[in-house]
Amino acid sequence: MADTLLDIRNLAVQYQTDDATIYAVNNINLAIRQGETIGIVGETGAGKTTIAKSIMRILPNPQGKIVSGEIRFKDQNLLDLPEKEMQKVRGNQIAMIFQDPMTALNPIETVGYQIAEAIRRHNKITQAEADRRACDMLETVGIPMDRFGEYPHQFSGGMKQRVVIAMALACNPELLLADEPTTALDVTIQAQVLDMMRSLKEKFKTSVMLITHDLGVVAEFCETVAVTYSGEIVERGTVEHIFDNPQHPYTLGLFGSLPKLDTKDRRLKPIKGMMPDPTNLPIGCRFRDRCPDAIEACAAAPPDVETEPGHIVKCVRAKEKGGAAV
Amino acid sequence: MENRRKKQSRLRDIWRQLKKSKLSVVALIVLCLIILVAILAPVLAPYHYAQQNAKLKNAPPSAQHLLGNDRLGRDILSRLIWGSRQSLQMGVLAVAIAAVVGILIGSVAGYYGGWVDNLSMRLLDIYQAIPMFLLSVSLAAIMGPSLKNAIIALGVGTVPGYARIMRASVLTVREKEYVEASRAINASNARIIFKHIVPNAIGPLIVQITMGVGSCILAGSALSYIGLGAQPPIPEWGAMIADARGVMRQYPTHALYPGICVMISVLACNLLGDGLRDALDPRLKN
Amino acid sequence: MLRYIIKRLLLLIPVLLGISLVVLILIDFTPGDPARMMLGAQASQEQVDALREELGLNDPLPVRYGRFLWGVVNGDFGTSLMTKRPVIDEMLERFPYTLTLVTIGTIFSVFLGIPIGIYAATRRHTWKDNAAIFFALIAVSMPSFWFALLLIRFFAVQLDWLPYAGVETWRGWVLPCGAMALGISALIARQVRSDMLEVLRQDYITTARAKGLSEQKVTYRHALKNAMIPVIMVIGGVFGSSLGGSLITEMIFSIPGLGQYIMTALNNRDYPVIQSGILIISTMFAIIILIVDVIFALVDPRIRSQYTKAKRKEGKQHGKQTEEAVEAA
Amino acid sequence: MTPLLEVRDLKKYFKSRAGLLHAVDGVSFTLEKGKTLGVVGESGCGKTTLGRTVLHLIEPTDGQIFFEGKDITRPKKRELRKLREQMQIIFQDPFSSLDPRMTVSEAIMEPLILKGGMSRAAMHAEVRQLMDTVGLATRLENSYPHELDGGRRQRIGIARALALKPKFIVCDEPVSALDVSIQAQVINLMLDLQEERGLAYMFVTHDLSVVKYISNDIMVMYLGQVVEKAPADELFANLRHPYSKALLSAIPIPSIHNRKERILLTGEITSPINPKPGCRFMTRCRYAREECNKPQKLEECAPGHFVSCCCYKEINDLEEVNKA
Repeated sequence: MADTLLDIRNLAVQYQTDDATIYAVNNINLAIRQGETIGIVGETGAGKTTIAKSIMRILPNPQGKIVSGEIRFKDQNLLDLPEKEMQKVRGNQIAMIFQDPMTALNPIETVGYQIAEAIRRHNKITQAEADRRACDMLETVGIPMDRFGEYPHQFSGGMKQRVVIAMALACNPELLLADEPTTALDVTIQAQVLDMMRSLKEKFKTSVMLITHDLGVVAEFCETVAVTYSGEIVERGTVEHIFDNPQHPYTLGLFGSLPKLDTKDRRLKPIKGMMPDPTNLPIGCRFRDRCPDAIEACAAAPPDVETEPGHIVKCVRAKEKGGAAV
Repeated sequence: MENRRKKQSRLRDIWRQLKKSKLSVVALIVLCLIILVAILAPVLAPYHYAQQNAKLKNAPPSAQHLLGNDRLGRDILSRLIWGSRQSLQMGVLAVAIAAVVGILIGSVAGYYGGWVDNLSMRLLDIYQAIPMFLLSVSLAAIMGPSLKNAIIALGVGTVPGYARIMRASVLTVREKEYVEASRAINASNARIIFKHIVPNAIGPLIVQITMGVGSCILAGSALSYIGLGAQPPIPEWGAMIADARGVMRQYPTHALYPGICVMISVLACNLLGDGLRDALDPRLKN
Repeated sequence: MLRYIIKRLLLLIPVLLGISLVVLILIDFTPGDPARMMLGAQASQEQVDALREELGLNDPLPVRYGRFLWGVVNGDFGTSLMTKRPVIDEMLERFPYTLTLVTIGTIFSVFLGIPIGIYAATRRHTWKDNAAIFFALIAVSMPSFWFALLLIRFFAVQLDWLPYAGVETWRGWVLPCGAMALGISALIARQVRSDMLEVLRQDYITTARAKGLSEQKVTYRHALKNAMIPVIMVIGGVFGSSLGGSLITEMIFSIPGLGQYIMTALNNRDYPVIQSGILIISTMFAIIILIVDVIFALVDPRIRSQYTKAKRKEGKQHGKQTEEAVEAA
Repeated sequence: MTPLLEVRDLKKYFKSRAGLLHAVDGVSFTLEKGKTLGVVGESGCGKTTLGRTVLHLIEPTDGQIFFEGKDITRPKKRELRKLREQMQIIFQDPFSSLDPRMTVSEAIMEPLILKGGMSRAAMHAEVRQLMDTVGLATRLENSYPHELDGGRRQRIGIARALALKPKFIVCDEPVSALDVSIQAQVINLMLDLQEERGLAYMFVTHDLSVVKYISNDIMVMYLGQVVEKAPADELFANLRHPYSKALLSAIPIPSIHNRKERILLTGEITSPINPKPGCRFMTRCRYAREECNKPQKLEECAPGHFVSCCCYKEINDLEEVNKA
């Protein structure tokens, strides 16, 4: 596809600990189009953050390792780039927002410096010019620019996350990786930040990969969705596909587990059991043990089935409903 | 029965982490050997530490005297072996004094907070305003030179460090919800402190204690070197170095061996301390 | 900031009062009679009693404490029983020696220890790191007096390059400062390494990397600056405690410094010297710690802002509803 | 009938460097046996402090607490002991709420040991029973918390709270640290337990959608005060207070249809230190006006529905007009 911005192929990432190997991401394929906003949904340990860190190539060294696959950004495999070239991509063409704004800022530098630093790194401009643009960025994220010279501890959590966002968008990146950007914030603040991110995304025409565990955030923010489970993408499609016609039993289970504001039911329908141990993944479908519809065939690796155009489900039983393997 | 199983599993956990570092294991073995040597000194040492031989003054190493003899003709190897007792005592007993007092002060101050905490911290301020080594030297000198007094002086001099670490640790643990949970099920203050807080807070202190043994051996040898530790003819490594000062020019090895002994024991403590720190630090586990 | 310094200086007063009281009490329990020590064993009991009366040793503790304090306030730190000279004069004579020794030793250690620490931390888990850190550990574990003796044996006796005692020329300083620096530099290197590793684990380092900063910039601008904060504390502490701990080095190299002075006094039960000496060294120690804390506060904005709150509050009124959230709660 | 728990005008102030922090400021409510009171609010609203104060884990500054009609505001030591067998707490963080050095069975047994009067065998049997009740396999009894996942740890916390057979449990964000699929399991467990044992819950959370599921009555808090209080259905049907409205509208809905209009609040929570006497939400409220500077009172706007806003009627009318 011509307008594909990022294309992840067969990515597999492992963490090596003293005792075991953690299979964090297992052969995932994922493409992001120019201007697209994709939500990566999944629970703790599903490998969401690892995907983002792999794209940025900032996996913890030496434990984290990309064992196979390609990450093509505008037809350039990022995994082949020398570190020096990769530094020019980071923060410039691809930027990232982190989960915890409390710890994501250097406590002993002013927020202005930290934003200007990113700008100067990727643009040949004077310090004064960089400072001016950093001030603009602060205003853009709704922080008065007279707070340029203040330190992170003088800001509240929501404000800090705005600073982090300003920093990420400072060089007008083409792709923004947002790793649970609002999870650590209160609901009303979360609404503010999401709202701001939405308008900035439109203003800067940035593609966004939003990583979250909150289906509500995805519904409000994203155009396409990928549901992850045990380091795999089990279902992907547009928000309409996922929210109106979820196919994978895990996705269905997630919706069943959610407390809803508009039903009278006093019982939830949780998924039984727990996610498998990432150091010891079962063969075949990884959701098999928890799946209410598991059959014999699930003991083999499940195929990707396209149930409707653009809606891909990693489940052997999706075929029964008329899907075609891809 | 059940308790034993639990303790074992806790220890096994630490051991599993610890043994990943080969150096720590070596250090542990070395320490055990030194302790063994100290215990078995009368059996292991070929001669008595005070046994002089006028014919063998400053004699070079020989089959009978593997490391030679000192300026009074005493067997150096035997003195080194006997000396391990004094050095180890300094390290272990001084730390025991300091740690017990420090843990007590630290946990009470940390748990109760308020004026108790304030008062004890101000007292520690006074305490710590005197440089530690100066304090130990002064105490030892004032009380009079002897091994016992040196141990007390070292112990008293190092209390504040333990108290502060314990307090900081207790303050962290105190905020944990399980402490609140046990208050909600009617646990008494004493039970909360001794059953929940102290065992969980003591982790950082184990490291400090291990390394503290090393630094007390080091400081103890310094005290002995200036004549404030074990008194002759009882051998102590620091005192042996002092004793060999006069013949340094002709027989440098007389001072070399005890120094190496000190270094190896302290090094072993420090290595083990480093290893324990890594083993106890949950952040390094993943 | 000035208010902070003044506050800290005022807080120092009770600490110093406490020290002098503790020292006085300790001396009180000391076996051995200073008067007897001064007069020698041949003196009669009457002579000793007379001297005790003259020195005021028979007065109750509070009286002696009061007298001592009154003297200190008036700049009188007492007179040495041995030399009959004012303690303060003798201390001032000796202080430059100790200060030189400790300062040069510490500066040397800083320039040696910090680069080694950084080197090791940035090459974590490689053989270079292991080697650097193992040597540092050996250096920390060595008795410094023993190392000093080895230095003398090698450089002064064997090679005859440097004098083995005395500091009349600059060459005399080389060995004592070197002996001092060994342990301290290793200590600093270890501290720098562990603090660097701690900082490199922090989220904001990942943020800095994600900005596309070079590894250089991440290490020196972001990590090192943060890691230096605790390191400064350690350097200050080491420097201060060396003032009292340099006595063995002074003895070995025959440097007429404070440590030796106090050691002699301890041996002779020269109690005015002990009392004032410990007080003066502790005061200097405390002042050094205070200086370190001030540096600390200047480097770390989190602490600095605690003492410049007044200004911030005004600014806050203008900023529209950007008040800090209830992090305190 | 006397309610199980009644709290009148409860206050808890903390001293802080900057002044007096009004963590809980004049909260009143009643809770019947076997019912659930949901307490909702954002961080810093005092909901956690409220729960702790009711249980006497923190001593109240002022106000009264009645349990089964008895005044327990300032209990004697022995009374407190008895009381705590009736009132328990489940914590938010399943990682820090269990002593890492205690096995599962030890953690659950601790309250039984402290209560005394049981043989060791009886206690063991009781622990097994409890583990079974909360859905923990007995083979886990000698495991340590760090070997277990968040959901199981939370079950241990629940079992420990149940051990003394309390009538009332404060649940302090018991599911917020858990993943949704596990969260649902735990919520269902808590609902079952309530039914079987007639427990009363005070369910403290920031998540309005969870609280709707489990609560009979809901209390919305803002900066230490109750801004709105009503039966759950009534509250969601007729929100009155501008803050509650904003809070509800801020929750992202996991559905792409029936988009609601979002009320975006400007600014962030102000400080609860030395607050002004007027409405505390004023600085962020788009309807703020002169009268809001006066102290606010809880007012009954519909049967059982209380709101603390001097101009809720006008706001309601205004919104009706806007809609039309």
